[in-house]
Amino acid sequence: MSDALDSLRQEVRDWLAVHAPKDWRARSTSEAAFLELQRSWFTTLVKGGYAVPHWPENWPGGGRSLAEQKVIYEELARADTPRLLLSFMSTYHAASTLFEWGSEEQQQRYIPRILEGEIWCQGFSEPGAGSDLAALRTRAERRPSFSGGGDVYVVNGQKLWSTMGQFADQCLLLVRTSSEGVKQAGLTYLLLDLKSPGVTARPIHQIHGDEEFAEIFLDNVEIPVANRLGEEGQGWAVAQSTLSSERGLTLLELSARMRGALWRIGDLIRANGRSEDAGVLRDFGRLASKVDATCAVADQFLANRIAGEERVGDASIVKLAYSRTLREFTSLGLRISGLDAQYHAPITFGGGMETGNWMADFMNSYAWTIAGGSDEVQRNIIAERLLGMPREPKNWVVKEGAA
Amino acid sequence: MSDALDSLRQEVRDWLAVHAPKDWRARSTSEAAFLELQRSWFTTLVKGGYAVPHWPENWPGGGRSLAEQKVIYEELARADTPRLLLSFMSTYHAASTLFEWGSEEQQQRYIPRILEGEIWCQGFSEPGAGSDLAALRTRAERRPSFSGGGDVYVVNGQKLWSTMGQFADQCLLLVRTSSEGVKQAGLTYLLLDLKSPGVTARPIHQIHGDEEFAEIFLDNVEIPVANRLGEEGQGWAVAQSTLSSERGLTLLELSARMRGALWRIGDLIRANGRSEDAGVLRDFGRLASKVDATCAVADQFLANRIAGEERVGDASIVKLAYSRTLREFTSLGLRISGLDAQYHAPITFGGGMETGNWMADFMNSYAWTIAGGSDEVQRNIIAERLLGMPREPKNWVVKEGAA
Amino acid sequence: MSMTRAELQDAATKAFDGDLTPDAAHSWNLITDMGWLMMAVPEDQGGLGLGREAVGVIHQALGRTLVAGPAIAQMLVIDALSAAGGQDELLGRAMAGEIMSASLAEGLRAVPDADRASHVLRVEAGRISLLPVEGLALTARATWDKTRRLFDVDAGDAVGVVLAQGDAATALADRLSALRSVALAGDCLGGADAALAMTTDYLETRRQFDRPLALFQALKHRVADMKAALAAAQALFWARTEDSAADAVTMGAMKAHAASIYRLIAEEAIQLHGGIGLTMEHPCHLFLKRATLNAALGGDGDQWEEAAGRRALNA
Amino acid sequence: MSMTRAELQDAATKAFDGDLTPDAAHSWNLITDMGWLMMAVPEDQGGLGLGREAVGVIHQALGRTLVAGPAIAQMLVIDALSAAGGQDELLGRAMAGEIMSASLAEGLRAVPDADRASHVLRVEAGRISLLPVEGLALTARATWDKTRRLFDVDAGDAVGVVLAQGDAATALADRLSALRSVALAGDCLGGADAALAMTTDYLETRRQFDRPLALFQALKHRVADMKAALAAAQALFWARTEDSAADAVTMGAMKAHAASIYRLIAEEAIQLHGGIGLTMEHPCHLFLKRATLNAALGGDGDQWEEAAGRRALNA
Repeated sequence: MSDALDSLRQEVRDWLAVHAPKDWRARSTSEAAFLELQRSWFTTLVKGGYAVPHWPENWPGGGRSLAEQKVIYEELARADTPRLLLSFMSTYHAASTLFEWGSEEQQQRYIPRILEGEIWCQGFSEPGAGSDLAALRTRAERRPSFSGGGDVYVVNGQKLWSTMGQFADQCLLLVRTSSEGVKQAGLTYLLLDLKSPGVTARPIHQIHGDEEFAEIFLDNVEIPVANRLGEEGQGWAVAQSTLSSERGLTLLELSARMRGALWRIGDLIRANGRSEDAGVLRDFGRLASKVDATCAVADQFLANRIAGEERVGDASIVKLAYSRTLREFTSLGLRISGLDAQYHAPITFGGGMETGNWMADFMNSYAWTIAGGSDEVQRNIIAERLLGMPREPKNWVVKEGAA
Repeated sequence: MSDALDSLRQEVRDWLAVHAPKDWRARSTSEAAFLELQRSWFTTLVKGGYAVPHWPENWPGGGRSLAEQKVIYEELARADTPRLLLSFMSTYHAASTLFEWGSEEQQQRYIPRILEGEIWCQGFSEPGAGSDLAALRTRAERRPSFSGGGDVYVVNGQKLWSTMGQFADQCLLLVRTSSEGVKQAGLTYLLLDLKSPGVTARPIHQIHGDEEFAEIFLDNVEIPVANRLGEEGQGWAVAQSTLSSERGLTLLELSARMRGALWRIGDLIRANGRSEDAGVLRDFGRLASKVDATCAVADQFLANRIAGEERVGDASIVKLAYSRTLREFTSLGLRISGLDAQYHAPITFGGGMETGNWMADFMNSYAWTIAGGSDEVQRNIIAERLLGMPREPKNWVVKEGAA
Repeated sequence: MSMTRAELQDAATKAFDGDLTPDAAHSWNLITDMGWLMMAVPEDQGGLGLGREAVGVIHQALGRTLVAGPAIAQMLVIDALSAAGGQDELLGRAMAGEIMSASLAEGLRAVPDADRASHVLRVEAGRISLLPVEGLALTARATWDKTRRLFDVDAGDAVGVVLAQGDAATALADRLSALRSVALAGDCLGGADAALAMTTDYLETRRQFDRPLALFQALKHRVADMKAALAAAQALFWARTEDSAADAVTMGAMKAHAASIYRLIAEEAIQLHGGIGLTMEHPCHLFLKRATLNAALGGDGDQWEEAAGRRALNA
Repeated sequence: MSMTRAELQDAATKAFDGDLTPDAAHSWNLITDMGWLMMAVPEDQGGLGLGREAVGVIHQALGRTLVAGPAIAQMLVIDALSAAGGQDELLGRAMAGEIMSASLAEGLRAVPDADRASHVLRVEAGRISLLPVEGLALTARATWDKTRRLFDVDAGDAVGVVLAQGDAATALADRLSALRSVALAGDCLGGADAALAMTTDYLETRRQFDRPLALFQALKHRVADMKAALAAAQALFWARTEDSAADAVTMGAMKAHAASIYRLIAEEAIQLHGGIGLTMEHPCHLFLKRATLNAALGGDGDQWEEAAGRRALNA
């Protein structure tokens, strides 16, 4: 590790010693407290210059190399600071899509407001289009605005799994403007102000009690054509920027946090008098190895990315390794904790994946095996893109008149 | 259980007390000894009237109900008699196919010789057609016999995985007589005398040292048309009889034998000082439950069959349950026995699936997850036939000019 | 009783063939009206004398639609009263539906619907007794599984009606443990069956990439594994319920097996449903929560598998 | 040493890029000619000073083509001589390829190629010594894995050259255990990588039901799981070999992890090859046999996972 990185690490560590919130888990027992914590911690990070190290250097707080970003993330994890859940979509997905596709004017309008705390969410998934994004059906039709100004798109449809959508101000919206030709070619990418008339956001009640996601209903919502990213019909390409805007750092951080939480299972083993149970010790030891391997593969992934050696499919390996290991982690906790875990306890909002509320953690672990590209989709990508196994042609058809 | 079955059970038990071979495992250390044991035990069973209880009642030793057969099998397993491996294809596959498709003359020619010890094998699989039997390529062309008599089929090709093929006298042979139309319609079923010129049978060396299977090479082999079962082009239908000739009793017996062999793992645990290892005890207990469940599902399957309530796919469940459990059984033995299992020890020929030669047993367990319809094929059958999930159309094609 | 089992299964399935999680009070009335509480009680005590197999049928039916209520605990009390003998009056009231509850765990923890019960069963080393609930301290313990209402009961040194003492109490406790395992395992297998059916239905209906999910072989194979595991667990269940010699360890191991299959299927159900399976709007989670609670009640897998392993070692 | 690792990997792969199970004598000459035996020895002792990471590279290469011979044991002897110091003459002979062997298990069991060795390393509580083989009783122990030739050695009370005693012996034994785990784990991951590649090749070539097996999604998903598990195990392997603080338990747990992945992949390779994978004609079984032997050598998973769990508990 270079001297420059070492001194950055020390600088971040010193800063965190002063500014990192303390005892936030204990306070984060309501949604309101969670939101307040998220906002204040983001503001603090912006002031400290650590909120958006991945932005280009012409924006305040940006210009850090991937190696520097990694140091900052590692120190944030080490200090067990709250993860930036509320602003995550804004600083990653919205920002990077705007940097790549936004006009100068669009960038100047939206980017500074992100640092001021404007929250973005993503409107891609739909009830009928989960893993198969190209099948989305939310319609946008262009017509002159009745209220003057330029043309508008009038949007009707429903979006699902919009992370933090109920708290967001703006939405990255993927819509269908044409049903002609291949499905991908009919998509267009819009920026939606969620305060527009006709928008309703409703939280989705998750099985462990959190409401991390929302569904968004769009009823004749008007979006000015000026708020389009890229050209009409270019939405699929723009969406790829959004989807690939964050690769590597989050899983590095989450893996490190999982390793940092192994003590919770150790405590549980002791508290349940299982310290001399050879089977439990072995399961714990095996889990610890898997956690370490997950950290190592996330680290390796990022190193490859820094070195410009990332291959398509590598990210899927990291995601799959993390999601499976998290499942095993929470499963072991659930098992050892026995009947205790079955009694309901209030969740810690935004508390991360390993809170020691074992049944809640266990259920929450499914979010990682399903959301953001399910394990099944990752397996397809690994097999087809990384190992080069043939794809099932999407347009296989049954021969006429055959069985 | 009825009185009649109880008294049959007592009768078989008494007979076995006198006639069952003793100490046969210790003697079965060479192929020659194995063959001798198989032949003498079969002859003894024929004399006792217990060799072919599943045959129709007009044949000696036949006419037993499924419930009676079950009693006989249970007692054979209980007395730990050698399984009838050498004559199995003859008394089940060959006989039942002949009963269903053979002419009176064919039956009178072949059936009595089975009781005299004539050995049959099956010539279905090929190097290019394992699970996909319809793809087989061994060719048979009909022409007049040069040596006089009626027409003959001249057969060229190669057959694989012929159980005990190197010891067999006759072969149930499935060949291609036409390449027109759907693949199944071009198949024809022949009875091949393995002493015919042009036949070479070569044992397949299995990874654990056994040679249970053979490959059979056919070089211009002439088979009289009189030795055809069914019509030309009807081979697929005849083959279905062969494939379904034995369903239920073998897995019932094998499951019972697996349960009967659990003591081997118990002994191993004690011998390795693991009797107080909670993890090992749990793994053993969990295995015992799975073994019991496998016995129960095999039993249930046969009960349904007796009651005429068997559904397509039920047999696949039993096979899958058995193959997975056998794998776990041998895996646990392999694990506990540690380095000891890695030292080579001579196998017991025909000793069954659980001989206590753990590495050999472990490798042999693969035969059950692959042969006789692999686990993957069973899963397809369960999903499609039993649960009614849609089949992938076999003739899906890629649309012209599409990606 | 295979004819009887089929008839009983038919009746039980028809009784609860509607929506999931039917109304608790309505369900309880149905259970008592159908005579299910007297099913396992010998005929000379006013019951139907159908034994543990009938208990299995009933709890599979209750598990299938996630019926709420204290049926498992009630059957334990009824079995204890029946086995103890000489308690015809209490037994009659319990069979008629007066709620008497019992722990589904150790001591007086995890007692279902204790607040609605007239009595609770107390199982201690060397003594089994039935305590009037009045005057006992109840603490509601909300579970993630909202189909169950569990209470911790502090009974102090209350004694109530002593049903068995000494060796008789030990034997009865073993018998009650076995019965509890049968009931919980039945609940598991009924639920697993329903969750599996729900999943295959979903896969056949839902389309992605222009074809039904049910056409994706990777998913089909997983469903086939679920089905095979369930079929084997069901077969084991019926074999055990028919086996009058099966004791607490044997039944406990069977229950652990059933619970592990239930959890496997409930987990796969959620995964195969994708995002919708993670929401409160879809019933997937109800099965998962009941599966994990069932696994923890009545002794968990670690406990029973170790006991079964020890027994197999000494067999 | 990431540049060096890449270079070394390249050279190692090229050296053994031919058929599986190359000739043992030829392989040994290649190993010595390439300087691999001196790779981890400090430069001031005549080595290349490349440490455990280099050991990892070498044994991955040897595992990939299932090379026979005593390389793992030889490196243990060389490391012991190097660490003990003052044995330059013996060390030089060992680095030059004179076979000196060591146990891959406990005591003097499982000593590779002892019949061709001049010395064997003896690791006892409180003493580590190098014994001339002449006069010792050797018992050949044939393994299922024919790529290894193991012997049990009965050394009676022979002492030979004492390399370490007391606390120094304890520390050296720990160091040797860690090194053995690195070498075995490297062998595992090299073999797993080769078995996986062989399997994907087979699936792409072999057709059933009118399409390549590689088009069946259920098989693709299993291959993807193999790949993901292997990638994580490889990453862990390199992280550990770079970590100079990793001791016997840490390396043992890593080795157990690597061995379990090797076995998983070798098992799946056989299953996905179908019948041909069960025959001696196809190399599948070579990987499976080496995988299971590697798992049993150098402490098995049960031992290391329990030790790792105990350590994590006390962390």
